[in-house]
Amino acid sequence: MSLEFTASEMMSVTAARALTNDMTCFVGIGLPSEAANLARLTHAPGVTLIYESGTLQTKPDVLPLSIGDGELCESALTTVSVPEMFRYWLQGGHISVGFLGTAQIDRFANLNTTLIGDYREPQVRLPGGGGAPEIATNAKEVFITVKHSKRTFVKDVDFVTTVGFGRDGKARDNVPNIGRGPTVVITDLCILKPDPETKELVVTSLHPNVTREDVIEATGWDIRFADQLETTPAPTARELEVLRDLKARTNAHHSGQQ
Amino acid sequence: MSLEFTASEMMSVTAARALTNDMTCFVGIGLPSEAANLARLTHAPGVTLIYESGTLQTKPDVLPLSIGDGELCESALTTVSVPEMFRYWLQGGHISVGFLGTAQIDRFANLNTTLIGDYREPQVRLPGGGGAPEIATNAKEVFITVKHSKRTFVKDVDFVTTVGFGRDGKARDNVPNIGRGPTVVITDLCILKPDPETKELVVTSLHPNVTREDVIEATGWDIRFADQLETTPAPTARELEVLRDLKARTNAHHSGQQ
Amino acid sequence: MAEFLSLQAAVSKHINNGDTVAMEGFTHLIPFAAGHEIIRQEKRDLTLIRMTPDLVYDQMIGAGCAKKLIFSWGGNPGVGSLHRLRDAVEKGWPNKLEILEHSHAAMANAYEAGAAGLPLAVLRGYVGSDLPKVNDQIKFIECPFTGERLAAVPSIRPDVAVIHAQRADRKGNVLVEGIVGIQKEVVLAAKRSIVTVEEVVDDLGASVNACVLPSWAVTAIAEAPRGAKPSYALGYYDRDNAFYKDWDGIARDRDTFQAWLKDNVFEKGAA
Amino acid sequence: MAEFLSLQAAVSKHINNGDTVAMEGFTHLIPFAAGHEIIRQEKRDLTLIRMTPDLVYDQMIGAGCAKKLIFSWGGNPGVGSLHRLRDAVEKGWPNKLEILEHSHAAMANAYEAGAAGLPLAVLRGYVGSDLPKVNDQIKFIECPFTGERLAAVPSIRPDVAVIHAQRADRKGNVLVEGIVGIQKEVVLAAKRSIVTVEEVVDDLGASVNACVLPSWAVTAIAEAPRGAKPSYALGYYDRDNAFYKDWDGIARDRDTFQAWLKDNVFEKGAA
Repeated sequence: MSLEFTASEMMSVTAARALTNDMTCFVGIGLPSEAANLARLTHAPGVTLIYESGTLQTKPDVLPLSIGDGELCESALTTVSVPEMFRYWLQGGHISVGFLGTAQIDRFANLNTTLIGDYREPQVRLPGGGGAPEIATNAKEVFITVKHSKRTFVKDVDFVTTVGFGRDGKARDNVPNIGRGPTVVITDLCILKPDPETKELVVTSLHPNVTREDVIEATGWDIRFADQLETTPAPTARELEVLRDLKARTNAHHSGQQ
Repeated sequence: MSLEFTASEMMSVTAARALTNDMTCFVGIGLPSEAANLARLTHAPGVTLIYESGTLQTKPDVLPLSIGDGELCESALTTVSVPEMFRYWLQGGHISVGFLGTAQIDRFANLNTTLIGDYREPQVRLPGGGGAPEIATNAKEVFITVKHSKRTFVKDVDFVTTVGFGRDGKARDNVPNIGRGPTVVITDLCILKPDPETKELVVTSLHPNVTREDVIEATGWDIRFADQLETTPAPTARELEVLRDLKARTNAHHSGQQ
Repeated sequence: MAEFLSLQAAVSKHINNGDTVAMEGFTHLIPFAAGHEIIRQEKRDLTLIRMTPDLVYDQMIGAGCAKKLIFSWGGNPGVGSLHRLRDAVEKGWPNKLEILEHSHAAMANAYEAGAAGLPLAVLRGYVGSDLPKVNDQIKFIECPFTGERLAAVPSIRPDVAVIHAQRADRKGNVLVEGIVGIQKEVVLAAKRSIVTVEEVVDDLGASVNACVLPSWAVTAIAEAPRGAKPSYALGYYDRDNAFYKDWDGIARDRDTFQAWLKDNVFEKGAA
Repeated sequence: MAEFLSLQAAVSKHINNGDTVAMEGFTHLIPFAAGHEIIRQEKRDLTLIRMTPDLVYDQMIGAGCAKKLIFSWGGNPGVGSLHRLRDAVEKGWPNKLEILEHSHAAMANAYEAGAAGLPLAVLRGYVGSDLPKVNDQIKFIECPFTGERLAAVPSIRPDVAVIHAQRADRKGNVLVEGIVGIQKEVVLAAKRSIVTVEEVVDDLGASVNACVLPSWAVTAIAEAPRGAKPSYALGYYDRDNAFYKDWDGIARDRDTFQAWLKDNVFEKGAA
């Protein structure tokens, strides 16, 4: 019997599976936070979640709306100042995975969260870099989760807020004390990984019921597929149950107050 | 009726009087700590005492033996880390007075707490700089208290651990973001202040019953006296009582334990 | 020593048109009451500094208080855009807003360096990012020991820091608890500081290593109960996440924003 | 995750001859039990780093463990000299000791930079001091924004950090309270760390912003009750100031020192 699930649920479950029990994960707000907490509530109860607000090893019962909700602090091992978070814990080398979302991503996994158009006359002004530029270079590796669309997956980002592998795929070469960079991108359609040589993102696994054409249609460059293209395992009943409970709790919590 | 007091008590009382209620004082261990706490227990109950161990605004009931005795922490407003103490509170410009002792002092109020003799083949190895080198430059001004002797008051220190006004009296000239340096030196014989022009230490006040000859005899250079040489007021009965109580409490406390 | 003032008096006395003002509180203890008082007093030409401008700066920018914004993440967390900020940047309404943007790491380090009295902060940052191309304050230095190329940014030394804290004691010592963010740093980095507090108490009840700002490191304290709403104050009230979501609709349109401002700021006095 | 070991096993496993070892605790929580275990295991050629060498390094130096000392204040606080340190520096007994000395500010900044993963620390320091003449690790850089000359020192990144703390929970999270010194920094700056604790408990009882080292940031934990004696552990026992005074007499003479070492270290096992 096959379960019903949405593309968005498929994305969250797949992103969650990327985390393991022994990881120390610096969590971005939104999709990464949902995935990271789903991991913690399912197969990786020991995963250490860290938010840039200073909350070390936090275990929120509902998803935070901001990266500084009270829930994060109250359930944390301890809470440090923001300079300490960025200096000692991130730059100090204690983060195994930075988990990021983005507004735009290009074929070399560079991320743009700054603006669409020209910097001085922006078409659309986005929030900016936040923690991402240094998470992407100081964490040992980076996971990215983002919905797949032609607007988001572009050949070249308008602005490199946060480096993946640079405009030419070589930005990390010979840079001392830099992490491996993005190792996986999880979308609602597929899983992509950088080619070991060129660093261009390649589809390595299609989610159930997604075709190559779906991905080509949603990608702004001539996307490549791995020779050994896999099919992502569908969510399990337990994964879906935990995810739906988490989201229901979260929605009830965030609208209950005025 | 005149009170009996020792030269050492005279020194502590005089040093204490240099502090006022509105000062934030970074306190060195030993004589400065005795003077600073005497000030707090007499005329300057509001003086803010800070020790380099991280204890902010501390009010010890007995004198600490080390700069990190439990007494300092338990009676402090809060206790911060040592890097924070040196970065935010001292270098950040929040200290009005650094109160220091020394092993050697020269005519330009340079302090040596490093060694006697040659650096690589020391005759006597002293403890070293500790907090003093940066206290002396980052505090808005510096008070020094030390017993007067020819071994201590030398023409040129063997080693400038902590700058007063340098080998030539000009070390602070045109240096940005530097404090005024030593403004007063209090000994068991007299009070010395730097000449406004040359920065050479000049005796401005003799303690009761001390002669010019006593000071000349105890100083390793051709010491000058101010034109308007004053006589330091003797300790009051209350100052002596508080000082003696403090020292008795301290001695009882530090020997009571094994 | 800190002076106890009304919020009205503190803002009037310590914030001047044209000042560089840093109002901090990293997603916690955001000083909304102070922001509203600044709007009511129609302060102008402020250079506003804040890692996460949040709704408080969206409101102040929309009200015309700011000429420049220095920031590192300008969104409504978990909701979307700051529409007043975008309108100012994209359309120049109600006035053109100059922006200078950093990453969080750089701003956190710049506040830290400001508190430490240094002119610069050094970090391993901005590698491969385009931000140094659009922010000429970002430079790179070479480590004299290892030769490594490191980023350098000027420290932040604002004219005025404004923060909200849980409580002060009657001597003016201030306790900040929970997500302490960069509150201590911004107060120590600034020339003057205004701290609004939930309450003034006899005893702070602070633990031994608590984040306490001594009275002599603070300029003015104003009691402003619920002064962080719709942000939150740990131990006092929760974040009003529903208002954060509603703000998206209010701020999207100039008229609804102005109506909101009139009803909720101009026609309300200081606490 | 931190591994729970006996003190004997922790020292044996993680400290090798020739290692750079930083044992910290700024006049509080000084890891004496660990120092004695290092003496018992006859570790040799250690480069010892510590702001205030104190009695623990006097003992280790006198016992022949050290070839080099990096420090900023080497005295018996409030008492006088460290005679074993002086004997090693002045007379080469029991072996020649190389020294490299800093100021407290520079060492505190160097630990901070080490914890922050940076190769250098920048401070406004050493102005007018002769220390840069005898320590070639002290350099000066020019601020690219203001042109100000600032001191730079290499960050401290020891092979092993050793600290003593009040307690750990059963997962290996560690609480340090009171004068926290540079304990957090040295553990984060080091490749490996050994933390001795007064006790292992179910719940740390830590306040919200307490100085807690997560289990995944610590290498090994060893229970060592009264492991900081004659230093102290806030909340457990007081500083034994009388012993600090007595040490002056014990350490002044090589024979009395060696007799003390035999009776109090070699003939006592690890806690």
